[in-house]
Amino acid sequence: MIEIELIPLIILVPLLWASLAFIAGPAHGWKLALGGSTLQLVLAWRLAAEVGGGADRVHVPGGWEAPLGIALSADGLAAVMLLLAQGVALPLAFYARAYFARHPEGAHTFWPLTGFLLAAMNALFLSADIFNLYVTLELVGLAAVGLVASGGAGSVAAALRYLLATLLGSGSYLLGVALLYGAYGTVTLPELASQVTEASPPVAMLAAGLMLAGMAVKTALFPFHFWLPPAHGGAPSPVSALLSALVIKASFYLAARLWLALFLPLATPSWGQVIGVLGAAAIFWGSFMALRQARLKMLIAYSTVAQVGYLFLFFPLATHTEPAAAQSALQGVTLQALAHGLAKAAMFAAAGAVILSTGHDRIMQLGGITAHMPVTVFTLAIAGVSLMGLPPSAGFLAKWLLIDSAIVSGQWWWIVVMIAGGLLTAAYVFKVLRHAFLRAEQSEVYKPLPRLVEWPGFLLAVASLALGLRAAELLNVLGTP
Amino acid sequence: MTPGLLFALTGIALFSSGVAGLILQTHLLRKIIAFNVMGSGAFLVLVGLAQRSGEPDPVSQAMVLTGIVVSIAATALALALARRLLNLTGEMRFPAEGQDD
Amino acid sequence: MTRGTGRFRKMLVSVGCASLAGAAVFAVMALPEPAVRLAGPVEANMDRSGVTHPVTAVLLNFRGYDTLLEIAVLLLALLGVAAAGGSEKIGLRRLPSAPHAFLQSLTRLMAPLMVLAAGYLLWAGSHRPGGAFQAAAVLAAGIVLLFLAGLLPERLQSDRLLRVGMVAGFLVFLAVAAFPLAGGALLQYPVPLAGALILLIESGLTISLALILSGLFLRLPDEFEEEEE
Amino acid sequence: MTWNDALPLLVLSSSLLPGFIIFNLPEERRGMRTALNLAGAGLKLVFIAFMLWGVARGERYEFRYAIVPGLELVLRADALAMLFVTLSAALWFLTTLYAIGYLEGSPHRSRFFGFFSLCVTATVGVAMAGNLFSFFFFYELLTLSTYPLVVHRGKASTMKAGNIYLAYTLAGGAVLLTGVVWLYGLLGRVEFVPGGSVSVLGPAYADQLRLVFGLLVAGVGVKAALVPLHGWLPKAMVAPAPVSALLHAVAVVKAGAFGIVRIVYEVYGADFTHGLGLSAPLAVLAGITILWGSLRALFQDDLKRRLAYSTVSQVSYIVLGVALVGPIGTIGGLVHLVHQGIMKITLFFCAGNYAETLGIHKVSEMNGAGRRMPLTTLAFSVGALGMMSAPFTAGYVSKHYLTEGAAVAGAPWAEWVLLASSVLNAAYFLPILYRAWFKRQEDAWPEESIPRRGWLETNGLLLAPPLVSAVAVLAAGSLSEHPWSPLSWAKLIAERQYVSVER
Repeated sequence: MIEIELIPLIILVPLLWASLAFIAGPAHGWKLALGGSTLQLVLAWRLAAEVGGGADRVHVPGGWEAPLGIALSADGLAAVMLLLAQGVALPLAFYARAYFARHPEGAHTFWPLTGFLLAAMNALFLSADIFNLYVTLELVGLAAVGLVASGGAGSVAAALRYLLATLLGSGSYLLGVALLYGAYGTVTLPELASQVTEASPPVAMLAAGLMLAGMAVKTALFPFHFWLPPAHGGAPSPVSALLSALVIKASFYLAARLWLALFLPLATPSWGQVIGVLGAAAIFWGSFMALRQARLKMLIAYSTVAQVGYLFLFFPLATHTEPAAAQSALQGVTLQALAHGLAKAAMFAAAGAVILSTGHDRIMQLGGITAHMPVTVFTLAIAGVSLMGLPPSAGFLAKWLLIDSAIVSGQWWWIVVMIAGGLLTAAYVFKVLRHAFLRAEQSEVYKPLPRLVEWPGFLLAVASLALGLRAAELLNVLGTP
Repeated sequence: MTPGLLFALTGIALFSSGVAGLILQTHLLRKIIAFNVMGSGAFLVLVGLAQRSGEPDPVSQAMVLTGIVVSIAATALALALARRLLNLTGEMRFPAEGQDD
Repeated sequence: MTRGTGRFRKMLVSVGCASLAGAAVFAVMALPEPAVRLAGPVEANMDRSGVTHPVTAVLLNFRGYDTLLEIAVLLLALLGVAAAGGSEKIGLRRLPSAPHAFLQSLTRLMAPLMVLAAGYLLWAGSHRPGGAFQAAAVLAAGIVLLFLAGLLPERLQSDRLLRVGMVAGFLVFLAVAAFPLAGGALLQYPVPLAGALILLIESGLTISLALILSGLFLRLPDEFEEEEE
Repeated sequence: MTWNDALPLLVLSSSLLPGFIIFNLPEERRGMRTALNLAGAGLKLVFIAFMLWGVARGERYEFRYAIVPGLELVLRADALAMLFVTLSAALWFLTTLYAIGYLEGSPHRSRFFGFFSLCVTATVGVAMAGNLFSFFFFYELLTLSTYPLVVHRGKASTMKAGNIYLAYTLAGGAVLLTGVVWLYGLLGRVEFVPGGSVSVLGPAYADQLRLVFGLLVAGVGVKAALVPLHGWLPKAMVAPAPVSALLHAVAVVKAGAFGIVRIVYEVYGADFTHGLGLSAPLAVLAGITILWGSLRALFQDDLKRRLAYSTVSQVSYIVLGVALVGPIGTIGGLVHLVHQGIMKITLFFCAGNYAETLGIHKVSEMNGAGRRMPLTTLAFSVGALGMMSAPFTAGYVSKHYLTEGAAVAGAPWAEWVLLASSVLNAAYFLPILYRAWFKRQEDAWPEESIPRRGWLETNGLLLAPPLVSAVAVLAAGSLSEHPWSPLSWAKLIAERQYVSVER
């Protein structure tokens, strides 16, 4: 068969269906979305197979080799993230179709915005050019803000706050790019990687700080999380799912990539520790706030703040530690990103189902929900297991690998953080689940829902579970840092 | 001190004052302007630093052009949201709640 | 937030930004000459770029992929504005007040000139500063002017037509970017056709960008709209 | 995959699959649900009988599956596993019968039996886990699948108890996880092998290993209800009787005790544990738990709570047996794993019968219960006498070997502890028997809900299980020398443990 270029296609396909969906309008947009995301999943799958099978893949737009041109490259990490993005997007497309059929607010711009969002994230995962990465960052940011804004009058303030935060982040990143370009005359990652060394001028250090800080803001790392809960908690549920599952992962991915590919020579272990402390603070503060929430979607949003903290434990665990520790850290964090992506999408989908059925998401009034929407309850339960990091789930595997990394690198304090964080997670997950066992108050009315509202979320939750039982291939694709 | 370097230094000044404004200003229009100041600062550093030796650098100029378009887009969206907020709350600033956490 | 913490926050942020500036100045002053210079490679490849102006060459050929995404950013902004507006239609808003006769006659005079200017800028882009974006900006200004003067033809306000117009340029760009994939890489124009293809892209973009930019202005939700909701 | 690889998996799925189907059954499909439950339980027994026969002949049944390189799920039917698997499968069958009768017409039965099956699946998994990772895997699964059973009634009080249960078990699991990962970090893989595998690490690691041992034992000690980690157990009494029976006789506390057995014998190795100076503290801890549990039981008026504290005490017999180095102590501990199970489940079945039939929840309400429910009370008496380790009961055998073991291990204090505990057991069980048999009933029963029909003093499904298990208690006591008795099986295991150590 003919060799097709997977890398550009996985970016072009969503761009195409997004623009067509813009013309077609909401009535037909979903068909394009379903077709498009199915095709993307296939492409991502094949790309992962190729990367897992052998060397990284590179594509050079215009045939202009870097540093003159822009290079696109897919390594293991990129391939896995692409897989996650498409894998979450497809079930959510089905879900969104069913959701907006019941609850049209925000439907009229959802499909094109989602298409551009996916294109932007795929482009981000694949880009090896720090200025092109800036453009993709802005694409992701604007698409996400647009999606939040589609939540209607209630979420305008949240959207604007989110927009300003994300612009601050990308602005800081851009200054970093400007400094690096000024210092080295190129914006190509491999080129820069070969030139950034311990002996680099102070500019490099400053650029590193600016770019990482920018990513921290965009990923809502404590204390830059202020914008996340209102944005994720207030948006329409399909949007919340996309944002919590994928968008924050994009900026985290970039932070990790820059760290591994570029700034590791500059970084001292103490840098890693500082970032790790912020991550720990995020875990505790996010969980604590989640426990205090009365509304399901806000609880889930704060849970995202906490889970982001786990991702950033990657930095202390992978900065100048033994190769084995760094390896476990990379594998653990990647699995954590996947587990959280799938589980969190499932939870927001379930929350949306609850809202469609009861018209509210007040946790205290979910008594007897099991009798009416068992699938949704199981979705929340299974996703919860993955968040808590209990077997059998991808979350458990992730936690295992992270703890292993902490032990191998002799940083026991992060174990304490992870263990305590897991227990806090259990506390807020069961704060919701206990209502599944409470006696029903007759006052609550549950409208019956079409299957497509409940099952996509369930599927995602099960996926986060199944990944905990079979991750060998995935880690093989991921390879070594 | 070449003109390019001068541009870069000006850009740094603009950027940091823009950041301060973006965070500290409460009036939304001022926040948005501050964002543009910040952006222009970054662009100045980008072109200035790259051309500090005097000879022109088309790549950095092209990148700045792209950046300008992006920031125009962002500004438009920000203005639209701010305007909508004004219509909803009658105020050109964020509602108090949500500020605390 | 209480006054005290407010002042503390102000001080913290100001100090932070000041020290950032300080650090940046220090770092920049201590900067050695860069190892790579891209001006050289750009010069070397101009003849294969299809245009004679280096910046245009970078924008639409060497780093054309950036520009492709940049157009998507503009479309996104428009979508975001529409989403924020909360209304189904992409169509234009109503005129606040009856236009002044002088404005109308002036516009009748200006509009053709602006189209002409746009055309020139578009063509000039290939060998000197200019190009699609600048041309589109002028056209957009023209459209806004026409609108304010109440002279914008009804046809231009049909929702479907506007949507198509706004995306057309991007779709052309996508097509041109995608078709080389058959044999080579994304956006890899055959050298002899490069000039023509770039002109094609730029012309498409000029129209769409003009519509998008004017749309961004004309779609800004205004006080009249909320009453409808 | 050969037949021998598949068998452990089949044992697991014989309760897992019915569980999944039952979840999706509508409430009213009672017949279907019952059929699935019994079919699953019966099939499991058949598989296990087959494996017992094979293991005795020295067959190996092992299923391996690598989640990621280096992390394997291993299900292995070794002699020790079979001891626990057989116990749980047999008692699951009885409890299923009992539960069907007990939950007659109560709501959410599909949910209950669904999680019930999951819970047993997890228990069997814990029993057959072939390495530490698999053990932890199923150990946590057990926590998750038992919570819904504990809070099944869904009242405010139950929810509170459920939270306490979770707090204890999840925290325990977290501590256990740390220890497990640590050990994997040191050894690469931690298979369960007779004689243990950590001894390969040189003396340089002694301190780390002591710390890890502490983490592991603290982790499983929560479920084994070692003082001071026992707080959840009496609280969990809010659960329906079949759950209490299963939790306290088989699933949860046994998983904890069994974990200690595995860790001491097959991770660290009895002698190595002793060498690290860890057995003595463990024995002392067990001794304290034995006495403390019995003492607290003495002052409980609530019948189920008294039984719960008795469990706290009795389960530590097993731990004590394990901690007393030497084959005899080991035999005592292992055989008590089974004996305590059948005795305690009998008692809980009976307690459930009193509550369901006459509404009796307190010891003080039991006057004359023996006349109204002679068969139940007979079974109860057998169980109670067993706990007091009276002759011809299972309890006597365990106590005999434990005391022997203590003597051999040169721990006379342990003998005193056991003696004292027997006295205390008598002190809190005999009054119950006295009230039930000899005192006259003063006033009406608190709530008589099941009328007497001929000799049938209560619902047949409630009556049969305790009688069967009571007979088992007597059989295990009087036929202890029979080749298939738990005792013989325990001897077999003990041999393998210590033979391999000498090698």
